[in-house]
Amino acid sequence: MDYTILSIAPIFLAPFTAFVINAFFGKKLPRQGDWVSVLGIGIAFLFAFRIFIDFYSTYSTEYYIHKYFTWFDLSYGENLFKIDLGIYIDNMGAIMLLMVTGVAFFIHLFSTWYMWGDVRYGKFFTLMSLFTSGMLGLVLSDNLLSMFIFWEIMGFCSYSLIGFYFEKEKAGYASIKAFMTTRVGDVFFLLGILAIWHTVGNVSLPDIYAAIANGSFEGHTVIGISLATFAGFCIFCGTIGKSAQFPLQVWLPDAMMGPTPCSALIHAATMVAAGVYLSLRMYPLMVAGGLTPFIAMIGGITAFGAATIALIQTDLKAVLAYSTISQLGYMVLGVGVGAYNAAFMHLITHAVFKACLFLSAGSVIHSVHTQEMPEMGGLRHKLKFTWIAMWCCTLAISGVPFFSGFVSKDRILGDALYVALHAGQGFTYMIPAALGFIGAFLTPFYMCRMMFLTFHGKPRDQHVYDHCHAEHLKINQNVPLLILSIFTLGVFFSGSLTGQGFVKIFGSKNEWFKVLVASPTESLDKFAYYTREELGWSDTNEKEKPEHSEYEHQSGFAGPNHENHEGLHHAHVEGAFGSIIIVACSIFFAFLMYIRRSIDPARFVNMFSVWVKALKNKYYFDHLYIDVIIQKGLLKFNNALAWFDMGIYDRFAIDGWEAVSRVGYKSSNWFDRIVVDKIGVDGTAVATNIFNIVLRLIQSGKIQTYFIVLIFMLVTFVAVLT
Amino acid sequence: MSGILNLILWLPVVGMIGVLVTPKGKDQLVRYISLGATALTFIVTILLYLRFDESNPNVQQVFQVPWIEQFHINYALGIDGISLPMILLTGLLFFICILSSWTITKSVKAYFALLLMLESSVFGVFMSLDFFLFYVYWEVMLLPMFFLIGIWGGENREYAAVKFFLYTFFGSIVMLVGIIALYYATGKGPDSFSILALQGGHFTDMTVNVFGTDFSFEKLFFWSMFLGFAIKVPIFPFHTWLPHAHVQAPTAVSVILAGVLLKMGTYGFLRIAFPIFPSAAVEYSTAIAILGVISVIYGAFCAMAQNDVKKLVAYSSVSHMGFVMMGLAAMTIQGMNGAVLQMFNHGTSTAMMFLMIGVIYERSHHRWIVRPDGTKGYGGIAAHLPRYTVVFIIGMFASLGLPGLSGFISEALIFLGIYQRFTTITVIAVLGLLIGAAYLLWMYKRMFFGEPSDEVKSYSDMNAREVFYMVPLCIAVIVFGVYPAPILNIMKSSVGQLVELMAQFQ
Amino acid sequence: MISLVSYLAISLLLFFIGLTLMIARKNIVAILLGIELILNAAALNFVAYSRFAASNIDGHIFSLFVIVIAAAEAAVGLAIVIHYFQLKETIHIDEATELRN
Amino acid sequence: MKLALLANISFYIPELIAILTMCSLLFFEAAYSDEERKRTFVYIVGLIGLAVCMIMLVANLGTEPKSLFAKAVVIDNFSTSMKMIMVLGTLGTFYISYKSNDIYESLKSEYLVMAVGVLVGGMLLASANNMLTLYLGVETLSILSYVMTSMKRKDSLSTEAGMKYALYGGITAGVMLFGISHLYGIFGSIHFAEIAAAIPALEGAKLTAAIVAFLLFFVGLGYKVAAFPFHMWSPDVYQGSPIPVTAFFSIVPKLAGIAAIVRVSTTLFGGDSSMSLTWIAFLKVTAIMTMTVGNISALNQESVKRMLAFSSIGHVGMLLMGVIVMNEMGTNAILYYALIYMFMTLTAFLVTCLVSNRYGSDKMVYFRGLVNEHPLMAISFTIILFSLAGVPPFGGFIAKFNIISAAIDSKLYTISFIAAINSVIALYYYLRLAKTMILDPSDGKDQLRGASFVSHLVVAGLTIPVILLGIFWGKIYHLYSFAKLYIDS
Repeated sequence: MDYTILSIAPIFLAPFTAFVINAFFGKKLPRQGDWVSVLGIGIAFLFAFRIFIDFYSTYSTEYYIHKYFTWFDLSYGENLFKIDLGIYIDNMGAIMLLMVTGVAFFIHLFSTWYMWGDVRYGKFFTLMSLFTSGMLGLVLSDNLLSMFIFWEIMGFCSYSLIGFYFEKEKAGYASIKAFMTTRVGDVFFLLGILAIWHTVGNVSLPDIYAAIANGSFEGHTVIGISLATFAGFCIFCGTIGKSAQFPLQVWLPDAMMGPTPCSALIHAATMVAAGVYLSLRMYPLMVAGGLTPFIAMIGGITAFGAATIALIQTDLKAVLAYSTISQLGYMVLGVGVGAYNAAFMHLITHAVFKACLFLSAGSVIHSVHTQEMPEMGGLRHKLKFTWIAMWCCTLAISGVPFFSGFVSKDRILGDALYVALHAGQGFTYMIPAALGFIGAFLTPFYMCRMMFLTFHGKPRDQHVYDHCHAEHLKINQNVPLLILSIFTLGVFFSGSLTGQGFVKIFGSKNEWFKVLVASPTESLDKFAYYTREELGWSDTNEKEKPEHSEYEHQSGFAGPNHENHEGLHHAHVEGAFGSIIIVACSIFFAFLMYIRRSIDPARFVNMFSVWVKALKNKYYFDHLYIDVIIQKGLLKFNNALAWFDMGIYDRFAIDGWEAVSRVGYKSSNWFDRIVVDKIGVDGTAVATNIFNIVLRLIQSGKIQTYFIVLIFMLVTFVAVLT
Repeated sequence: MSGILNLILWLPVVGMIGVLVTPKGKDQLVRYISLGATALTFIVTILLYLRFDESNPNVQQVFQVPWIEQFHINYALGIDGISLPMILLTGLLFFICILSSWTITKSVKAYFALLLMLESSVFGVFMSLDFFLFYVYWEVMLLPMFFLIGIWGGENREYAAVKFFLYTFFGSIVMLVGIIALYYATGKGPDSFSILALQGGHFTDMTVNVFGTDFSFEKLFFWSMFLGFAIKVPIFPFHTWLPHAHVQAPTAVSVILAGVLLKMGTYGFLRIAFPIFPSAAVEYSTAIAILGVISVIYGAFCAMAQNDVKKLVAYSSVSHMGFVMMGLAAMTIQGMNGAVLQMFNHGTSTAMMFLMIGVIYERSHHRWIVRPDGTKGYGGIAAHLPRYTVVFIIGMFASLGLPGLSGFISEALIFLGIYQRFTTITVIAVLGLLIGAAYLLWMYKRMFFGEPSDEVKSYSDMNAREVFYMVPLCIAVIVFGVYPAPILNIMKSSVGQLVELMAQFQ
Repeated sequence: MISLVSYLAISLLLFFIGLTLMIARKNIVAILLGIELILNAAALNFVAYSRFAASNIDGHIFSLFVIVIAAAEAAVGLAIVIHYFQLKETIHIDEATELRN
Repeated sequence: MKLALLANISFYIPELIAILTMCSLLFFEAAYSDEERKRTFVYIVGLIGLAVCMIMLVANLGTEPKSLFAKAVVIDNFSTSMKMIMVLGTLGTFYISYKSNDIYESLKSEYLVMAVGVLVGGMLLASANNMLTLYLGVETLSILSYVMTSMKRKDSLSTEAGMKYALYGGITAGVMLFGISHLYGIFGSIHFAEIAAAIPALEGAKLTAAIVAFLLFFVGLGYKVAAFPFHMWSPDVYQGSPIPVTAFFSIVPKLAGIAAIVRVSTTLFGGDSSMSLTWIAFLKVTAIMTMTVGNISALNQESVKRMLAFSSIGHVGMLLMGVIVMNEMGTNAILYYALIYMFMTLTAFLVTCLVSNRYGSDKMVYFRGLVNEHPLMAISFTIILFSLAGVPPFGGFIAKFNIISAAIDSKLYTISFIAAINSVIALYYYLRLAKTMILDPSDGKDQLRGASFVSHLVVAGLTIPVILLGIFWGKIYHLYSFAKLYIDS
């Protein structure tokens, strides 16, 4: 298929144009311009779908689109420097585009119901459009710089949306927290970009892949660390910030201060997905830098830690927020253990079901006007469609067979199990894998807990229950939920009903996801002879594979070894069975606890009281960051510094010159009066007495002081000069 | 020979004379005359841009007549890619400042006359090709600033005005010694005051005797120039005049001070200190980079502690100009271009910030985020003043360096440039981005979030005039953030030439 | 035979006596006297040098001028002192300290 | 021979006219009885006399330099230019004295007589070519100055100042004379040219004696220009004197003294003998100390007059810097500096005089908010203050620029840096006054008495040359480049 700018750019430009139109004319348009935004994302979806179909039909891992243009060129003489921006779409990008546009479309559609009547209805859609276009721009980007640009634009949008209700002080704190926490990661990301740029001379993805393939990274160090490690670490820090990984996870739970659809967008399709997407894009670098154990560890800790916090949350959205962090942990764990494909699949599947979950939660919250689960209960009678959709998603996230979560998450866990036990990597991956499995037990539990508390049982707050209107099928309320919940079925991703290759449905393209999304490490050699072409829109879609590839996997390759396919498959089967058992136990446990009420949760609370207290305080991270580091450290330091600057430095060192001169003046006066008058004159008087007894003892006379000085100076000069 | 530079230079003076001869009591006429003069000047600067040959790295539109023949001092004007962006910025900002000063009622005639005089002298600095002329304009600029701060400023205006004047004068008089020394070092020839002819590192091997010790001529006078320009920029540790001057100055003067005057310092480095003393500049680039990074971090930390919003932005200027210094110290094509671009971008974004503070100050007559007694100053503005909020956000995020707005690309270029030479410094400097975001957002949070107090509810939103003068800046901030090529194209040849020169001495 | 050295010694003595008077005495008239002594020391030098060292009469002429000027200076000085005495009724030098910061 | 001496007199007409003016002033003073009309008339006579003197000086300007009266005086372009500046300065102080209450209340024409007398002494000093004329010049300047100082007869301060001046002047003149007498003994001559010829041959004890003698000799000159360490009289005297007198003292005796120092230095120490090096080193220290002490002392003065007095010490330091250079650039720079300095000082003292007339004091507080009542005057004064500090585009900057240029041309970097720093210190106290006038609110004061429209015009008119000479200084500098110092050998 022949691509021109017109066939790709609308994916980004349509929502962006919607943003521009709404920003300037939103208030004058009918319905404050919400339809512009929906239309924009709809158009983007159509274009993305077209591209996806093209890639799907081509069905080749070698296939990619790379087009770029010069943003600006600073070359002069022999100093060459230009920045190219461009589009790079490979299979992963195509799938990602489809997911983002699709999910975002439904979120937009849902928002027209959810946000209707809000004071700043139009502004909401304006920001949502920008947000989506930012994410789409990031996915389309062919280089790290423009990725960073869109990455930051998303940061801004999330900031604005989290602080959307700016009358609330809390929203202000939450928005700053989100922006600043992610900014910590962003700063490192930028540093990583700089490091790569300096070495490679460019930051476009093909160039970076080529540089890794050609070993250009070797031999360089940055402040004592090997370049690949440094750059990889910095870029992964970007992921940590954006994808709310340990230890920068604190912002995401607070992000629910924003309207619920925006949470859906942040948690599912955009913001947090961008972090994992970046790690996946830069996977070869992480591997080259030997960072995979570290990444796996971060992922494991996050997956486990967030899941434990989710256990005790009573706020509907908070449970979902922590589940997001936990699931992102799984994705990062997937990256760490080399489950590249599975991690990406989990990104996609998670986006779908998490979007659906949040929209459902939005539907519930909008109906009952509370977010507290203890006030809900029994809502399944009133919110039928929401209930169905939400259960689908819960099963998906729990990893129940036939649902998408099972396909993706269990492959991650399978890979983790494999690298931990079979791949001969020692104990490196043991802890992350173990944490992942514990998390896999906790996930169904807290999700089911949420479902049971919200929809099942008897209404706990009759007032709330009575106020809730029974729901009807509405095109912009529950239809998006239902459509999204269809895609929580695993079959779309695995091609087979169970996800392990049994009951194939898609025929020859059965394992399409697995086949198409190939790890760049495995296909790095296609970039080994990559060279940049002349400026302008490059027409090349498909790169010829070099005839004789001299590239081979470097020896001592630090990434998890997946060579043993037999063992891998074996581990997957083990993992799958293991996790099915775990999930079953977990759901049963939740059932006992919250439906049958045969186990009292309070018992566990008492048993682990210290831990529960830690959980309630979110493991004290907020305390550490805000109270200790910022309040006690940073602000105090700042105040001290500012005081030093104006109170000490400026006053004494700068204004001090004035004081010094004044002192100089005074002391010269003093010199006149004391030294010259008293010592000089009186001393001379004494001397005169000795030589001439006739003269009596005299006192100083002012004019005579001058004479003394005069003579004194003369004598001095004579003494010095002769 | 071209008269267009003369036109730009003297149009404000004509306006000033017009203002001065206006009969007493016709304040409105005074305002319109100044507006007309600055608008016309701005239009001519745009014409100048249209006439500019971007591919030519050398000085263009040269106008030269002898001034003092014995000393070979010329009235020589010319522009190149480094000065043109500054001239465009100056033209724009002064036009805006006249509009923003519409509400001034104290000695209107004198105010506008001084403002126009200031404009002319700023143009003079950016256009001079003769060192003597440059110095004269450099100093002349102090006079209107002194009075503008001292008469129309805040409570502590006199202290600030005197401090500003003395501090800058100190720097420039040391520079003067350097200027004269250069004149004699070149043998009093016909080109001895020509900035262009002095460039290229002719002074590497000379020595001078000061205080009984032999110094390298190049190094000594590099530092003497450095002092003059560094105070103007200002870099740590010469920055303390800035918060005083900014806080006390009236809005328009703050805008000019931050938007244009600080750039004169970095412009001095680009036009004078670096090309004339290249080997010293290269040798001391590490020191400059370190001072730059200290400014970045120090300014940002100090900004975070401020409760006076104008002081906060003033410290942010210290921080942002630190980036420019780092870009200069990089001496690479990215860093230098980034620095010049940052000069322009900081000019627009910080001008926006100061103008916005001025707008709110006109309504509230205070600038406290948190008052000294601990009570809340502003708060909840967002809920009450939507238009104001939007413009403020644009300005704030531009100065925060949000991609898509102008600040980002220049900072990124600076980082790219400096990373190649000083990796460790870069690693520290990126923290500045973090703190930079922190203090601005913290300020924004405290000013805009929450329920508006009764006091805030009494403010009116931006009126048509205020919106009108903010629009060009918003456009500049957004357009050059998305597509910086027009500005970069102006400067790249000239900057490239400078980088090549510096490279010869590395 | 009186040599040049003798004249110089005398004049030096006169000079220092004059200086001492100016420094040590607190009567303004005495200080004026000191000035006269210094001038006379110089005049003596001129004459002596003219006689012994130089081969011209410039020294003599100079000393004549010195005498005239010394007279003028003494006249003006005394006039001012008298006026001062009229105003302040003292010629004590230590009391002339109004001019101070 | 005798006729030839008489023929020389045609070149000495300016001085003669000045003396004639002095005499006619005395004559008209005695002839008229109507006090008010006499006053005006006397001023007109003085004005005409000095104007003619000025014209004669201008006529002399182009002529060949020559020495007159058996080489006792030299008429060259340098001395003529210096004299012109002194005459202009004297004229200016006439106007100040006309306006000043200090003079007006107690006196009639004495000021004019005395001022012209000092001017004659200054002119003599400026062209002195041997020790005798130099001494006569110094004494003529001094003795009349004592009288001028104590001119406020009812004021004990004025009298005290005069007395101190007389005593200090007496001792310094005596010391100087003592030095000269020894110089005469060492060199056997009082003529500069002959001394200069003998200097390189000095050695041993004679050299030491010569150095001591020259030092003693310098005391007289240093005291006249108020150079450190012989400056201590000047603040007291300036404070005690009536304002016109202070203004006059800041201009004429100083410039005459500088002219004499320039001539002595250039004529006697032009070579590079060890004597010359000692002399220059001594001057260097003196210059540095003079400007530093002057400027630092001026910092915290509350009395504007006293501040200006100290600042004039600072300016003398700058002028001495021009002397150290010992070449044509230096003399040109000094001439230029002197011209600008004359205008600046006149304006500053005129404004001070007008303010002090109204309030009976020249304390800085009385200048508060001057701009509100008298914008023209305040703005002019501010310009003058900036010019004094050396801020472009005013003449004072060019003056400093030229001096520092000359210094750097001779590789005197240290002193140049010190001069630069001194400018900053100076700016500080000038700014204080400018701030008081322009930035501070006024206290609802009345109109200044005597501050007529004409006074305003005069103030503004004196400011205009300061501005013009700051921008179009090429021509005047060109003119001064002909003002070479004539060394008669």
